[in-house]
Formats: sequence, C-alpha cells, structure tokens
Amino acid sequence: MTIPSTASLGFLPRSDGSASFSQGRTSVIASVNGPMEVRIRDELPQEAYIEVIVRPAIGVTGTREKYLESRLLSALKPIILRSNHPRTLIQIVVQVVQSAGSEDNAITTLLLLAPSLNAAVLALLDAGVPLKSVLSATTVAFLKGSGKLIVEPELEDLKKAASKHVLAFTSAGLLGFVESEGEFEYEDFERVVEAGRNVCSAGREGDDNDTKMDTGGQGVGELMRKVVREKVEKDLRWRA
Amino acid sequence: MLVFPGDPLPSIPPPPKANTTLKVGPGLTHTPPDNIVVHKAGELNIDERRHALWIEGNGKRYIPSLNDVVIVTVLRSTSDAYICTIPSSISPAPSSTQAMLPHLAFPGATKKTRPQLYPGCTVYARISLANKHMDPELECYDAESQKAEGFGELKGGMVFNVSLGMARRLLGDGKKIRQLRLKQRKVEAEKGGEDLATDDEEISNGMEVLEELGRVLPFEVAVGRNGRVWVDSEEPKVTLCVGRCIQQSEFLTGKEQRALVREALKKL
Amino acid sequence: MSRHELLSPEGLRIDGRRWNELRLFEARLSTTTAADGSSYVEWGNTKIICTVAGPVEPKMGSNRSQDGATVVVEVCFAAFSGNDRKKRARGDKRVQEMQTALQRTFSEAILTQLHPRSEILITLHILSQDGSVLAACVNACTLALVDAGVPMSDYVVACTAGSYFVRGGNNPEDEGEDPLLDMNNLEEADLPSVTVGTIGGGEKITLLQLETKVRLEKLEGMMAVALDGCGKLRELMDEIVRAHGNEVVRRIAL
Amino acid sequence: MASSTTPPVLSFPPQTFQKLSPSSYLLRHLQSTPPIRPSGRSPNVFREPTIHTNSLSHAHGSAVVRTGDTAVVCGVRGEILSLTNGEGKAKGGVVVLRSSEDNDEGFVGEEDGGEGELRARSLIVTNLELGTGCSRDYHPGPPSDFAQTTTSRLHRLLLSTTSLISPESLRISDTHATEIETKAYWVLYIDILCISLDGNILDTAWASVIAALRSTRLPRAYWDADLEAVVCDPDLAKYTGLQLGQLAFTASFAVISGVGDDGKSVILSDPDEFEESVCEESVMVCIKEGGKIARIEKGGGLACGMEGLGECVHRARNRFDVWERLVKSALV
Amino acid sequence: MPRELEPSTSEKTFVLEALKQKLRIDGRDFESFRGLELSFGEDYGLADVQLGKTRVLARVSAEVAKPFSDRPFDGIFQITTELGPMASPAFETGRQTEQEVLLARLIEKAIRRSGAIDTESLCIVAGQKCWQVRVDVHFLHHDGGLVDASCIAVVAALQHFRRPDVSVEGEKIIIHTLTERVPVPLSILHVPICVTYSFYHGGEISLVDATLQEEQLRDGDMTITLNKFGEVCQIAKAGGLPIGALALLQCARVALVKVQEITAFIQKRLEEDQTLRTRRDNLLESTAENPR
Repeated sequence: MTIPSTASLGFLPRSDGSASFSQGRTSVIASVNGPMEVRIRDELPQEAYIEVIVRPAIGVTGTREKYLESRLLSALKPIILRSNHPRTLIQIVVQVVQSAGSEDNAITTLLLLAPSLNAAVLALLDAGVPLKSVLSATTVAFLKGSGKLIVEPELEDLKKAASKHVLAFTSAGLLGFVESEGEFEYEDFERVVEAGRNVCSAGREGDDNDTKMDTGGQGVGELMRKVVREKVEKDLRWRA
Repeated sequence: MLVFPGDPLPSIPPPPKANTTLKVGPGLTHTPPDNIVVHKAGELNIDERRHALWIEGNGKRYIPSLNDVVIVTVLRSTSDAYICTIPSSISPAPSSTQAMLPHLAFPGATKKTRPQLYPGCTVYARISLANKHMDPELECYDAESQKAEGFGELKGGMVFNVSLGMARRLLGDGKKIRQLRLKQRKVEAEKGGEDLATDDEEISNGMEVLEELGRVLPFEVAVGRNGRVWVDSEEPKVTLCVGRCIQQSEFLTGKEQRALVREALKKL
Repeated sequence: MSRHELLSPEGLRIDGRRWNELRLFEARLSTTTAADGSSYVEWGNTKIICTVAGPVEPKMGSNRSQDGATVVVEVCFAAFSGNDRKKRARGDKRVQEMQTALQRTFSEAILTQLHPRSEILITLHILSQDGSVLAACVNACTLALVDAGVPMSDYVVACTAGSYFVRGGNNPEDEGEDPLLDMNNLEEADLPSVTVGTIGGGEKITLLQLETKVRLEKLEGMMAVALDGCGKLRELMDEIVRAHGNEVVRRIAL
Repeated sequence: MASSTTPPVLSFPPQTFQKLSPSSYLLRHLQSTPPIRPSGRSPNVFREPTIHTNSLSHAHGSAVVRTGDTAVVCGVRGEILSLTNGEGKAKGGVVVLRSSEDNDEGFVGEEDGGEGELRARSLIVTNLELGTGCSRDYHPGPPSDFAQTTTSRLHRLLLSTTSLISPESLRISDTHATEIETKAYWVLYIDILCISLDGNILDTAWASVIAALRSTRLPRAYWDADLEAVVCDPDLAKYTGLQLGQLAFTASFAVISGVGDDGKSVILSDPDEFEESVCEESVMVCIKEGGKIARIEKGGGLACGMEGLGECVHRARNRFDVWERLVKSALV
Repeated sequence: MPRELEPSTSEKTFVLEALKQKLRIDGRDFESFRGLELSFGEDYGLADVQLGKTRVLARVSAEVAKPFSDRPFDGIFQITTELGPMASPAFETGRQTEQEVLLARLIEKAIRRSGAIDTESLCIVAGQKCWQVRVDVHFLHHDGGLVDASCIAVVAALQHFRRPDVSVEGEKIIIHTLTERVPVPLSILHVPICVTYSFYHGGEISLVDATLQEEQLRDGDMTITLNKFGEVCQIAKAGGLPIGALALLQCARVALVKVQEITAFIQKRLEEDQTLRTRRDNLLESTAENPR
C-alpha cells in the first residue's frame, strides 16, 4: 500500500513563502524569506546570498543536516535568478516533521532529499522569488536481481534495492540533480533517469493531461503544478 | 493562462502600431536580444492595445519600484534625511528595506519650514529612486504637480496589513484588469458569433469593499503598495471595522465583499 | 525521603521562629568604595554583596536608548555558596532567568527617563544561600541603588512565604494549611514557596514567582503573608538607610 | 600563455584579468582551439597523483596523497571499545537488543552492508581538518561548513556507498566460549588533514583514506577470560592488516556552460580551486572494482545532461585505473 | 540580521486607545484565547498546535540511555525549545536570546519541574538503563503566545506518545518493535497548561493570549501554569508593571477556567485520534486476513 504524496502551500502567514511536502512516511515543511537584509560577512555585491537551513525532527543539527543543506543548496542555487536581488539574503528553512525510519542512516537521509527539495521549490514559488525553472525531485529504487524499478519507494523497498537514486528534473525534463548510490551499470542508470523524468516533468498548461492520468496516478511534477495552480486561482478568486 | 518559471511564452500578438515597444512587466525577465523568460508562477496577462505583458500573482514581500506609493515608518533622522523602513505586509514585519526620505523632499520645504518627523511616525510617500543596487529614496510630493496630494505624515489612525495583490486592487489596478477581461470576452464572443450581454457587475474590480464602506461610514484611508493600509476615523470602532473588512475581503468576490460589509455594518 | 519536622507541635519552626517571624535581616551600605553604590545583606544565612555602577555610558551600543537608562544585572553564585560545591556557569538558564527578573523589576522602579543614553550596571555576588535568594537579591539591589543615589520611585522590597500542611492527628478539625513567612533552605526544599516583590511595600506586586505546585486556594494566604513581610522589611530597610544617612551626615559635619 | 588568448585591447596582465572577470577568463581559455585550461591541462586531463604510505610512526596506518597542489595526510588509529562497560561497582553488562521479526541478533544482518552495526556503535570516526593556511580562504576557528560537509561525504562513501570495512573485521570475540560472543570492537579513527588545498579535495582525501586503510596493521587482540579484559599482543609479527572490501575511487568534475556560441558546456576533470570557484555545476562519480558505478552526485546546474554524465562515467573509469595502479604499487 | 520591527507610533496609540474602549484589534474579548487547533501526526508523539496564527510542533522521542549517576532510579526527561528562523526571520540559529532562555525556563518549570511525567516509571534497570524521553519543540510561526502554545503542544504530544515495550531477561534488555507488542503510553501524573496575561494602562487592563503586536506594546506580563485540579504549578511575573494582589488572584481564577477548557479540548482530540487509529488498525487486520 503506497501513501500518495501530498503538498500544500502558503500556510505560514509570516513567511514570504511556505510549503509542506510528504512522500510516503517522510514529511517536511519548508519556508522561504527574502530577499531581505543580509549579514555583512555574507553580502555578495552582484547577487543574492542563498542560505539553506535544515532542522531535524528530533535532536539538534548535526553533520547529517549539514550534508543535506549542502546538497539542497547545490540543487536550488542554479534555479534562482540571484542577480535580480544583489546584496540580499534569500533564506530557505526546511523543517523535518517526520522521517521514514527512526535510525539515522544513509537510507533515511536519502529519503529526506526529494521531499525537502520539492517543499523548498514550492516555498520559493509561493514567495515569488524569481526562478529560472521549476525543479521537482523523486526517489527511484533499482531492485536486486529482477532489475525492477520502484518510483517513490518505501523504506523497506530501499533496504532491498541494489541501488537507490534521487533525481530532480525541470518541468522541461532537464536533469538538475542526481544522488545515486549502490552498485549499478550505466545502462541501468539510464533506465532509472528515464523513469524519474516521467514522473518529474510536467505537461504544459492546456495540454491534454488525460493520457498521463491513465498511466497511473499523478507524477510529482504534476502534483506541484496543481498546488501552485490552486494557490494562484485562490488569489485571483475575487475576479470571479 | 497560468505560467511557471521556465515555461516558454505563447506567441505574442503583433503590436497595434508598428513602432510600439513591447512592455515587459513584473514576473518576466527580458534578456537581449529578444528572449523573454517567465520567472514567477502566476497568471500571464497580455494587453494587446498597450502591447504589454505581465504576470499577475500575489506575494507578501515588497520590492521597491519607481513611483509606487508606500506607507513607511520613520526609524531615525540624520543630518539631511529621515531613514525610513518600508515594511512588507507580513505582520509585524522585521525591518526589511531601508529607504531615505530627504528632509527637503516635502512640498515647498526649506531647512526651516520642513516638517518635523519623529521615530515611529507613519508617512505616506512615493518612491523616487528604486534600483536593485541601491537603497530606495522617497519623496512626499506628486511628481507632476509638485504638490502634497495627500503625501506626508499620517497622523493617528491605524495601519493594517494586506497582501500585495490586495493593495494593488485597492489602488484600482483591479479595474484595469477588469476592463481588459471585458474586452477579451467581447472579442471571444464575437469570434463565436454570440452576442455577449455584458454585465458590469459580473466581473469584480476587487475593491467593492471600499466602495461599499465609503457609502455609509465616514473614514479616511491611504493604501501603500507595500501591503499596508492606513485607516482613520472618529471612532476606533469604525476604524477597526473598516480595517477588518478590508483584510477579510482578500479572497472574496465583489458580491461577497458587499455582503460582508453589510454584515459588519449591522454589527456595528 | 524523610520529612524533617518543619513545624514543632508548639508551632515553632526548625530555626525556632514563629510562622510570621522574619529571620534576622542585617545590611550595610557603602561596603565597597570602588563602586558608585554597594550593599551587603545578611538575611538569616543568606549573604549577598551587591555593587552598582552608573549611570554610566553604555559599553554596548545596543544598550543605548533615547527613552531612558538601561538596567543591566549580573548575578554570580560563588562556588561555595550552596551545600554542594557547584559552580554555575554564566550561561546557566536559571541564573539568566534571575537576571532578567531583577532587570525588569528595577527598570520599573528606577526613574530611568532621567538618565537617557546611559546604563546602570548592578552586580550581585551570592556568598551563601539559605533560602529566599531571589528576594534577598532584590533587597540588596535596592539598598545598593539607594547608596548609589540612583533615583527610584520607592524601595523595592521582596519576601517569600510558604505553606505548611498541618496533620490533624486525631482531630480532623485541626487539619489545614498554615502559611509561613520567610522561607529558609530546608523549608524551601520541602514546601511550596512564593517570592513576592513590591515597590514601596504596598499591595501592588511587581515580582511574583512560584516554582512548586500548590493549591490555588492556598495562594491567597501565602501572598498575603509575603506582602505583610514586605511591609515589615521596608521599615527595616528604611531604618538602615536612615541610620546610614545620619552617619554620613555626622561624618561630614565633623 | 594566457596573454595570447586575452584580447589585445586590455592593457593589464592576465592575472588582473583573472581577478576582474574570472568566468570570462576561464571561458576565453576554453574557447581556444584546442581548448586548454588556465593550468595548461586539457579539459579531460586529471592531475597526476602521488602516494606515500606509512609515513607516520604513531598511527596504525597512514598515507600522504598529493594531486597537483592539493595535498592531504591521512592517519588511521585503532582503539578498543569494550562492551562490558563500567568498572568496579558500576560494572554490569546490560545489553540492549532491538527485536525485529527477521533477526533476533538486533542488527538487520548484512543487508545494509553492516552499516547499522558500524553506525550504532560508531566504529568508524572520520574527521577532516583544513590545515592553517592551506588556502587563501582559510579562516581560523571551528570547522567550516565546507570541512563538515566534506567529512560527512567521506563518511557516507566509507559506510554506505562502498561498504569498504565490514563490521566482523572489527569484532573482538571470546573464541573459547561455546557461543561466540562479541566482547569488544576496534574503533577506527580516520583523521585527514589537508595541508594544501587547490580544489577537488574529495578525490584526494578519499584516495588517502583508501591508501591509509590498506596500510593499516592492527595488533592481535583477544578476550582473556581470566582477566575478563581485552588483551593486545605486543608482538609486531602478529599485527594484521584490515580485511577490506572492493576498491573504489572517486572522480570529480566541474561543468561550465556557454563556451561555444551555441552555449555548449565543457566538463573539466579534476578542477582546481580557481575552476571550482567559477563553475557552479559539479559532478562526482565513484567507480568500484570491475567498473561498476557506486555513486553519482550531480548538482549546481542544468547544463550537464545524460551525455555529459556518460562522459563523466567514462573518464572516472579511466581515473580508477590510475588510482588502482598507484595504490597497489605504493603498498608492495 | 533583520530585527523585529517596533510598532509605529500610530499603531501604538491606536491599539492602546482601543483597549481603553474594550476593543482588541482582532475583535476578541479580553479574556478569550484565539482559536485553538490541535492535530496529531502519523507517528506517536507528534502534536501540531495552532493558536490563532501561532503554530508550534512538538515531537516526543524515546531511547534507552544510562541514568544520571545521582538519580539512578529515575529516567531522563528533557525538553528542548529552540527558536529558529522559520518562526520569524528575527530568530537566528545558534544564538540564545533572552526570550529563548525565558521560554525554555518557563516550559521546564511548567512541565518538567511540576512533575507532569513520572520519571521513575522510565527506569528499566536501576543505575544501568533507563528511557530518555526528549521533546523537541519546533516553532513554525510566531504571532505571540509562544509559551502557551508550546506548553499545549508538549503536553498533548506527551499524552499521545507511545514508547516501545521492553522486557528484561537477565543481562539483556529487549526492545520490542511496535508491531510485536503494543507500545506503552507514558505515565502522566497531571496535565499543566500555561496562561499568559499581558498588562496595560497601569494594570487596569489585562489580556489573555496576546498577539505579537499586543506583546510588543504591553507594560508587563505574567504566566501562570495550572492543572485542571486547581493546582498552581508555576507563576512567573518577572518584574514589569506592579499589579494589585487581588487582581493577580482574579487572573489565576480565570486562568483555571481556561485551563479546564483546554485540558478537555486536548482530551477530546486525543480520543478522536485514538478512535481513528483503532478503526484503521481493524481495517488493516481485516484486509491482512483476507488473503489467507
């Protein structure tokens, strides 16, 4: 039984942007503030300084959070139009609410990456921070032996997987972020990327979405577009 | 039509006159020579007559832009200017953008006649300089007439927060969009060969709440594009009623706004 | 844990006091010449040195306010002050909480608006703890501020009170709770106690702290007793200040 | 060499140009035919590494690895973690076990490559420090985010990606008892010190970890039932090396886009500090023995697509051979 | 770092003037709380509290640890309250502000020191192993009343939490998984709830549950913690405006009513969550049995 991913937007009135995202048993909240005043030592003359802060559900910030921060930063930095707001700070805070497993190991950390990334991108969209493109991320497991692919796997699936992959794509299908681990051939990797691209990329507005719906549920790219669309429609409701 | 960052734009209709320049509004970035990129999620608007396109969205963080009217708070005074903060609509916002309001940027001000402002004062001002590389500057007179035209210190009253989109609507931007919509509908209707019975009431301009309140209650109001609305009246009760009605009509249609005001007036 | 017999059948407390009796309160002013004002307070076995510096120019720019003087309080527990030798670190949350409570209490009592853009620094050294430490700190600060000549609206006085559960024995009518004035360490450890601080020993309370569970109905009695103690202490402190003042005047006359 | 590619209108030396406009400085170099990097390397050329092992006498194993101007020292030290914790009165061997349906022993067998056991007892401790003055950006003080992140990347490589060290090689058991019971563990402290930093610290640091681990020799430790303690044999001849899993090496790349008129991107192997500061997009590939991929990391941009990644994997395989040969020859 | 902006003069005078006329900006009575929402996560011990716009998450976790040497028969119970930048950009990570210290102390006194949890029940083997229960409080949104909201979140999460069952066999302690044995709730002795009063106009006006704007403008405050049995767990009035003793006692009496309401509300939500869980478990069991 898989739990469908859910997302919501703009529920923290004091943050410029906020979003939550849950995938399986992992659930995170992200908030974005900025562009705002920057600390002198972080000030950049030509572009905005991007800060990512990850806060764990239990305990205090450790190396795992630092690692997640650096990975999220590397994925988010290129999609933000930083030159639009020089000498400012754009702060992204990711709060883990619930993670898939209680143990602090590589797999649970891996399962945090995609939801955190999605929540952060949604929060950036909500805040109206100028972006170059929309990134959506997913996790793919490559099973031992059978070579079967599981998109958005559960913790148990990952434990049995030969290799596990976190991938992020722009809505146009460009590969923006990879974190793959395990033992695999390049050909397997190509298959994994194709599977990831399928769920992450989203059809254009006005495209016929029916064909996609038939092929099993809603991809994460579609889901993200849906929640943003709902938010914009709510904002423009007064016109109706 | 809803667009997302990185989405390609649909083909833009040719300008009505040959030499009209294309105006690119908020949410879009123009990279020379002719590449226009969407960088915000929102509704794409194309005004064929003015040959302009922009993205209509909503937000909370105010980015200063030239000639915007804003409600600011004085932080301190230096030898030749007041340092002000332009708060955004997140209530109560941490100080975000700092702006300079020169002592002489008031109508007919000289060193002796300039108005004295104290830290904490609320001022209605116009942005005279906005540049991403510099702190913005403010002026308290109209750019054309050089007269006060309502700018200056706002004494008494109460400041309420609304979203940036709501502030724009209260300043009448909603009307423009409404007219645009009406015209587009007409064109569509003509294409389809139907006759459109235009009902003026059908499309809201987003500020019915103010119109309705103004009909019954005596109050003063000033709207800043930074998402702040200043309201003053004889009685705090009335001020609060006006402020709350404005805040609550964020997601309401014109009809609902009118109903809301009627309810609130009954209670008052 | 074995309960000490905190109240004898004759109604005497462990140190021989009656329920509404204060411990011996002794204080001296101008104990240190280096400071602008100083005091030494002995309240039973609780002993505190307090020094005041100011109003002076603030060390940190953030303490500079146009509206009035900023009050800064520093509390140091001497390592030997308690039963166990334990050094409280500066960042200790309890100490920081005490500092904030004292700082807010005295910001209210001091006429800060008379000294804008300046800072009044109060330093407390707790040499010996035997209950009612926070209250003793308040009283020591007041005396030191008076000595420093810092303008205040009135004396700030604080006192503690507790509540003792009386076992009725054979007669259930005797059962009930008795309030106790001015708690020492042993009483504080076993009984609920409240610290009450007033400006001028009146009925209005500026500092109120309760850290142990107590029934709501008992609160009124405890507060009344503590307020009464504040009134008594105010008189005591006033006497001490007057005696000190007379002494100073006499010395100048010579 | 650089002056030939800078436009003649510029009246200042290339070093100034490099500081003023670092990205166009790099771009101009790469636009020349054949493309050449400011360091004189071609885009696909790695720097030549050198390895020395066992240079530290107090560590159980050590290695000095240098690639270009990036040089690191890695030392491995083993210490014994006794499970019968406490001395005297407090002594008591309370063991906590987590019941789980498929395995009563507590840890989920070998499914996770022993990661659970290694992590739960923190049997491997990695730490990377930047030496004072190792680079221009060095600031004294607590470990920077960069050092912390690199430490955790190395730790992940060691524990989950490659499963280089299996927990049983670190167990010290009571062999005489009827039921083999783990009485103590070896804990490996792997300290890496960066002496000089000129980009791409990960590859060099990782190679130094591998070389140091391969050179590590631990004394024979056993459980003495009479003493109720773990005893080490001082006999040097009985020192043994670690049982290590398959070799794996990393290769890092920087990607810069907009080189050609068509905005083509170029992948730079083994970037130095200057290139790292200009290129935001980066790729890391870890190759295992037999050419299998153990890890791919990519971030920082959109220019490098699947073809780019394929190229990276290809280059990383070649780089693996270089490292393998070098490590094996260093430890004869 | 951006600092919290002081309210402007007109806001200040208006809010205070309105209070004199018995009006609050959000239209509440002086003695009423903002709308309270409480929901629980899928995991045990995750409570999400919304008090008006203020939003607080509390997360309870438990692991086996060695007890403190001076208290060998007690388990360990910790509460961490760290104000992060998510609640307000004015909060920086890693630096403790006065506000943070006071908040942490209040929660500590209200819940831990008042003995809300029976720590002796957390002991597994005296002096050797015990449960270490920790509560992490995450502040998502700050609009005043952080103490009251986080106290509710913590006590709700503690009541919701279930720790794995353990059995001791000689020198071995076996922790049973949640599927193997029904997990055990914590032994909770009483449920303390905080009510914070803000004072204005020389103490004439006292407000319950002030918003951030009201907090910025107040002259003094007092937090009182009670449980539904009418026991005062803690009172903290750290200086500020002097208030008459009788007025303070009146505040305490009103607080008791509020506390009883809130306790009942938490209880209701806990029961609802329990029924939901039981129903879902039953459903799962029936589907699991079907294939067999």
